[in-house]
Amino acid sequence: MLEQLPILSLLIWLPILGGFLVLFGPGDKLLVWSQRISIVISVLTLLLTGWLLWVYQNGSAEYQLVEQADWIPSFNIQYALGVDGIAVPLIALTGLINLLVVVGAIGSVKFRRAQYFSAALMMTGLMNGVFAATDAILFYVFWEAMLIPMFLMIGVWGGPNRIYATIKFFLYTFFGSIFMLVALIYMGRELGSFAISDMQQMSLSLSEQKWIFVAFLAAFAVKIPMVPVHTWLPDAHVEAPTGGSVILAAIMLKMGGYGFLRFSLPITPDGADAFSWWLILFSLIAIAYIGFVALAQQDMKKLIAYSSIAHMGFVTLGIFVILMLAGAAKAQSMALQGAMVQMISHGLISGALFFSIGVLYDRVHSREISDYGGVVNSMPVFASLLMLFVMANAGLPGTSGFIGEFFVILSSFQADWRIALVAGTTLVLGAAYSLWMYKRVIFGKAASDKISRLEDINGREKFILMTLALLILALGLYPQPLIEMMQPSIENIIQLATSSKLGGQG
Amino acid sequence: MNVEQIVFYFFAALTIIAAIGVITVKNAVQAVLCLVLTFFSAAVLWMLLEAEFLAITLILVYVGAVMVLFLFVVMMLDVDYAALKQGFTRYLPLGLFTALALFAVIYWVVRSKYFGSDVIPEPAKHGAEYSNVKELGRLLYTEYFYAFEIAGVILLVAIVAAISLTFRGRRERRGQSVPGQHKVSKEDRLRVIKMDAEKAPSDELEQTADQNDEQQRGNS
Amino acid sequence: MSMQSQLLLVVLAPLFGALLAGLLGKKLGKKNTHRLTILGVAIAFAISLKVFFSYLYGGAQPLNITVYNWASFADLTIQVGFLLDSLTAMMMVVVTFVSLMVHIYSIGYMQDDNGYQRFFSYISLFTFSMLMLVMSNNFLQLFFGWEAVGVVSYLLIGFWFQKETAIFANMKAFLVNRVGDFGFILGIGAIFMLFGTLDYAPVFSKLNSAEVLIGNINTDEISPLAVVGLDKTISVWGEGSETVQWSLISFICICLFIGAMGKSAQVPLHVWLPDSMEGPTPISALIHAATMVTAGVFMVARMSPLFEFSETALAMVTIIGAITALFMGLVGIVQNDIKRIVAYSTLSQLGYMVVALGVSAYSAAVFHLFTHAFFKALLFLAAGSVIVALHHEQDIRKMGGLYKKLPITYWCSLIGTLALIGTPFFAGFYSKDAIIAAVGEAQGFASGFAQFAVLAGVVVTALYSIRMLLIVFHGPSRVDAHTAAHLHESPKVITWPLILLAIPSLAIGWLMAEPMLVGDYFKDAIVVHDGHDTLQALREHFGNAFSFALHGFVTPVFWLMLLGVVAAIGIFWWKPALADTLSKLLTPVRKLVENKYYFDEFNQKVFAKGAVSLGNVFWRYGDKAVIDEGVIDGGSQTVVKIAQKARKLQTGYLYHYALIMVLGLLALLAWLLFVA
Amino acid sequence: MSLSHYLTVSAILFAISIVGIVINRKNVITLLMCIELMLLAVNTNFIAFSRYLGDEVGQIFVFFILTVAAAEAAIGLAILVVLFRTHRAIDVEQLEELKG
Repeated sequence: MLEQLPILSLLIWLPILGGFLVLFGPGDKLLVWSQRISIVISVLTLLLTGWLLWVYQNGSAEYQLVEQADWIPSFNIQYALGVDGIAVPLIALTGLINLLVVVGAIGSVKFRRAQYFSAALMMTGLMNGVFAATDAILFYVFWEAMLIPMFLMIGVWGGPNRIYATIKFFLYTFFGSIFMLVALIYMGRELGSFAISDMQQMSLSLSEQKWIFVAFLAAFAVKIPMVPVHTWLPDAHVEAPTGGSVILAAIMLKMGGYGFLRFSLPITPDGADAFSWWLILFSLIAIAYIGFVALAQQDMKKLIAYSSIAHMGFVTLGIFVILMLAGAAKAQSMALQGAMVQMISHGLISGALFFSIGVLYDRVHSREISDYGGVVNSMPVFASLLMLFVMANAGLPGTSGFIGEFFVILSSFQADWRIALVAGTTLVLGAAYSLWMYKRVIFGKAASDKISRLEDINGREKFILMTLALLILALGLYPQPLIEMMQPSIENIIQLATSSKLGGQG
Repeated sequence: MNVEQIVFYFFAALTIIAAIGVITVKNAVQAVLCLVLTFFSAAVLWMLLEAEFLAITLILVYVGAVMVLFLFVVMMLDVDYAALKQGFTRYLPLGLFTALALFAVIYWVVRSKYFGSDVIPEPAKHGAEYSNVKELGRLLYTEYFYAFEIAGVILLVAIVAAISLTFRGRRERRGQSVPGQHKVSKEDRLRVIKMDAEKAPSDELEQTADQNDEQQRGNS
Repeated sequence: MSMQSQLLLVVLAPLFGALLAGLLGKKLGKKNTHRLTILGVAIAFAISLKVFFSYLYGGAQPLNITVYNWASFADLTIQVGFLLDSLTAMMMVVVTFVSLMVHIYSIGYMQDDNGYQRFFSYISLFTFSMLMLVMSNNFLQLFFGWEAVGVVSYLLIGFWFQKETAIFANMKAFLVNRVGDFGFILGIGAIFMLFGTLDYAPVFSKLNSAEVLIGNINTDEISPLAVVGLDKTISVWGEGSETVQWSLISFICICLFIGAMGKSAQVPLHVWLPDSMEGPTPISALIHAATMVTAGVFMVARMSPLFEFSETALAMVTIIGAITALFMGLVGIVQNDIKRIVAYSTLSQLGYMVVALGVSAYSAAVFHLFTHAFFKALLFLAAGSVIVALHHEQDIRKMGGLYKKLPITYWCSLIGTLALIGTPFFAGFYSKDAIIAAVGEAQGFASGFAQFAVLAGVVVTALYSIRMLLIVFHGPSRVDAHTAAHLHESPKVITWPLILLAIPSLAIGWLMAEPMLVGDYFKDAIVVHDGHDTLQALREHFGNAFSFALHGFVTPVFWLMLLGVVAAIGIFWWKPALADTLSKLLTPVRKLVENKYYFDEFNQKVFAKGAVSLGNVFWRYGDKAVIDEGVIDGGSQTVVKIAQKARKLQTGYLYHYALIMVLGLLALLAWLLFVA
Repeated sequence: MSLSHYLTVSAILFAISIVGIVINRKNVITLLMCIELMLLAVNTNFIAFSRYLGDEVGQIFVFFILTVAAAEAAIGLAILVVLFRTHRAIDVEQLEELKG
């Protein structure tokens, strides 16, 4: 009976329906009940992800837990779900972050809290949908639908400049995904099927591949985000409420990387190859240039947002550097493993950092670094946890933040040592902006009476931050289970990405 | 030059001159009269083309009805036509250019090279037994019956539309509405406004306004 | 207990101590905290000692132990494990012994501090990290330890986080170290490229197979590296035929050494070490004198099979070491902060070790590391004792005549100083003399300069050491009256570690010189190619430890040292006026040295300010002006502008529409007629 | 009399009406009259073709055009009257509600 459970569908629809239930059920009037229902649904979702991790069989690149039903038969569009080694960890991350966001909102969201819960829950379901969909149109629907709760979250609970930020966020991402839709429809028309796996096997000429690749790039590069289409992220982060920032940084950015792995590389290997130098160049710019930009920030959230861009630069670098590593199987695996681990790890670390900033913001109502100083005097427990997160952000070995950077630098060295040279600057820059912020916020004498009277984190906040801290350490000290889970799928992607579709001409 | 040609050239010239008159004369009544003249001479040209029914219709319907309507409107409306003629020459070059260019292009098509008598010879004249009215009637009431009906409907609609546009309703009577007077209650006539006691400095008022704003923001 | 579990215990005992002290410190109370952490380190020390003796006397074989699979994919396995050999065993003893002393010492030094538990947690954590570093059997774990000690050092320098200078210094230390790590990680990348693995064992065995070829093939025709396929090059610059190619081995060595430069504070990455004195004194002894800063030296010695294949890298190592040894010593002469003098002395001594590495005298370098750990920790702790006695006064100009009041501290300092300047029979003598002898034998690039630097360094070392000793302990007392009244010797928890460290400072050279320096203790860990063996001569006329020390009295080195001592006594004690005259005479030099060659100013202005302003420029002009305002907002504004222009087309005048229609018709007709 | 003659006459009429529209841009009545002129030109064309091609359908067409034109004139004038009532003028330049 349990084996027959449609886990993936449940993972998608349970939170979405839960969101509706909270929205139209108790609502704000019976806030306690909204809270209870939201937490129960989040915990159930997390348990389901746990169940997913349990039943998922390592060692194969095949889709597992497949579900399929006709959706729009006239266009052969299917409601098709399935997960492989790169989707499962991302779904697990989503489930975890969702619970933390819901728990975190209890204290920090002051108005329309039930609606906030419902937005978070629906977003979780939709994001699970993105990762679980194996039909391109279904993927696209989830991909776009996800924008709506996020749009509302920033627009309703955001900061003073939220309207500008939401519009920018929406237009930026929407602009990108439209091109993806065009590419998907083109391929679907040619192929008569929208199954992603069919698209991966589809034969395409070089110019077709280039066009499709560019269309995908528009969608995924904005999402991840790559330089120079990254400027929506700092604005969105700064204006978003804590939970919004966390979801944005922890999961939404990962969809860009997921898209590259699921669509760009396997469907258009030759197209990607044609642009690989440019992509690597922009990844490196993201790492070095954004590192400097982050150094100049005065706003904590903006700083973390920029650091996210730099870290995502490692993801794109790891993904595209495999195209320059023909024949070096170890290095290719290492690069993609690095990119994937970096995604998961960044989900945990940036989530933790945004939660931490939320903790400070809830108390002081400022994100300006200059308003802080000497927080350690009144909040020692928080300060030590933040130290861990900041160090993880700077890529300290032993934390999860290290693995991705280490793997990507090591493998890109084999492609060209100059790539590794530029990528390696993150060691200095990442440490510089992270620690400088930490120094100005945490160390020193208490900057004001307000700071010296701050209360240390309460149980709820401790729960959130401790959970993330433990996971960051666990992943840093023993990444093998994650790596083992992803390896077959990664090898499959490498296989698809490095075999030309041009039949010997390319 | 035979009679037919003389008639043609004379009335063609008259048509054109009258048409020029339509657009140039200052007085609107004169312009309408010029238009009448144009229709008349055009009707003659139609006669030459053996379209007797239409020629007569043109005069009866157009000159008799439509043009009178025009005259009626022009005379009824108190419009300073002289003022409307201002700026007359400003657009003349543009208008002339456009018209000449258009004419040149059309003439390029219709010149005798394509439509001359050696290309399309003039058909033989119909005999006395031919009735233009009969022919038209046959076509109208057989093949084009639906179109004919629709044309009738259009005319009907035009009548309705014209009337409904210009109809201003019945004149208001200044009578007494007894039921209305009965229904009136105190609330309809009297409104009690609550006001703060008068305070002299204006900045305090602004403060309360600010507080109100804040309250509203807090509520939202 | 199996070897693996013993080694695990070595590592984990301090870690558990650290965790307990850190997480439950407040509940445990001060006493239980230090008891627990000291117990942890003591266990580690006991096992380390046992292991050390098994190598020293038992001739134990190297041991490679895997603890767990950190990550494995695509037939690449990255493990966490231990490589146990003579070098590791020695380092374990140094680390755990000094750490144990420092733990005990801290009971006294830190007793009134609010962060007592935190402090013990940190130093135990440091011990764990350092042990992970030295015991590693692969590059990943090495890097882990490398960074972990950096972080703990960061935490400890900034231990007093309310002090603005401390939190500046700790960030500086971390960032400068990160610059080194940047090189280090590139080096690891290159190793992965060349060897396809991150474990030591395959790397060394491959290099070993190249090494055995050296005598057997004609090395002029084909290099031994080429035979085993390690002669890869990378193009540094240019395309096509004009590329500049570098040997990958040299690249690896240089990159790794850049890492070592950061950690072992070699010029120009030395700037963090003097500032790190902002931390509590015990950690200056533990981290910034005895253990962490020597990690670079340890690493190069560990990588000796690699470095032996790269003359280029060795030359670079020599030059950097020589510069550091001489010029940092000079700065020590003009410092007035007691801890900073010792810090510059440390820099200079690290320079000695690095020079020794550069001339392939790895065992001399490691031996100096070994002896230096004891006497420099001793000096630091003695300085700390003075500081405690004077209620946290660090300026030597406010000391003087302390030898009567602080007898134990004085005698321990004296022993440490004598060891430092290289007095025969003391620990420092053996190691330093060996280094100088090895440099004298060296033939490589810049060996002349290195020779000069190490010899001049002897004078300089004597100068600053004796100066400090004289000004602090002798001469008139300049201590303020209030402090002087309460002046007394430090408590036993402080003096006992001093005594325990003084013993090895006195005797360890004498005891260990024979096996470590000229014997074959390091034979399984350190590789020296035949042509490079600069210690060969020393080995031949060493005799035994006693005769070598006796011989030490007649070498020029001894006379140079004596010159330094006499000069110091003359300038700083006998005729202080001479010091003023000299400093006036040498004003430009003094200025330069006092300002530490302007490294700090340069870094602060160029790198720190430069990076932030570059960031600002990128942000304001790149992100905000060009992308946001230019493309994004600009794009949307352009759309609005175009729309505003376009709506003007809709004039609302019928005759305009009509005219346009006619013109369009005209154009269409014309097109139909004349074109189509 | 060739077909060309008639067509030329109607072309001239057509051109004159266009000049009229352009130069009398203020006066709605004249505009309406110009439109009548234009229709007259078109009708003349139809009739000429009908005669020269021997097909009476052309005249049927003229018949309908006349019908529609009459309706148009009636409604146009009605609008004009309403316009005058509201604006007290029939100046086209005051009628700019369509302006973007």
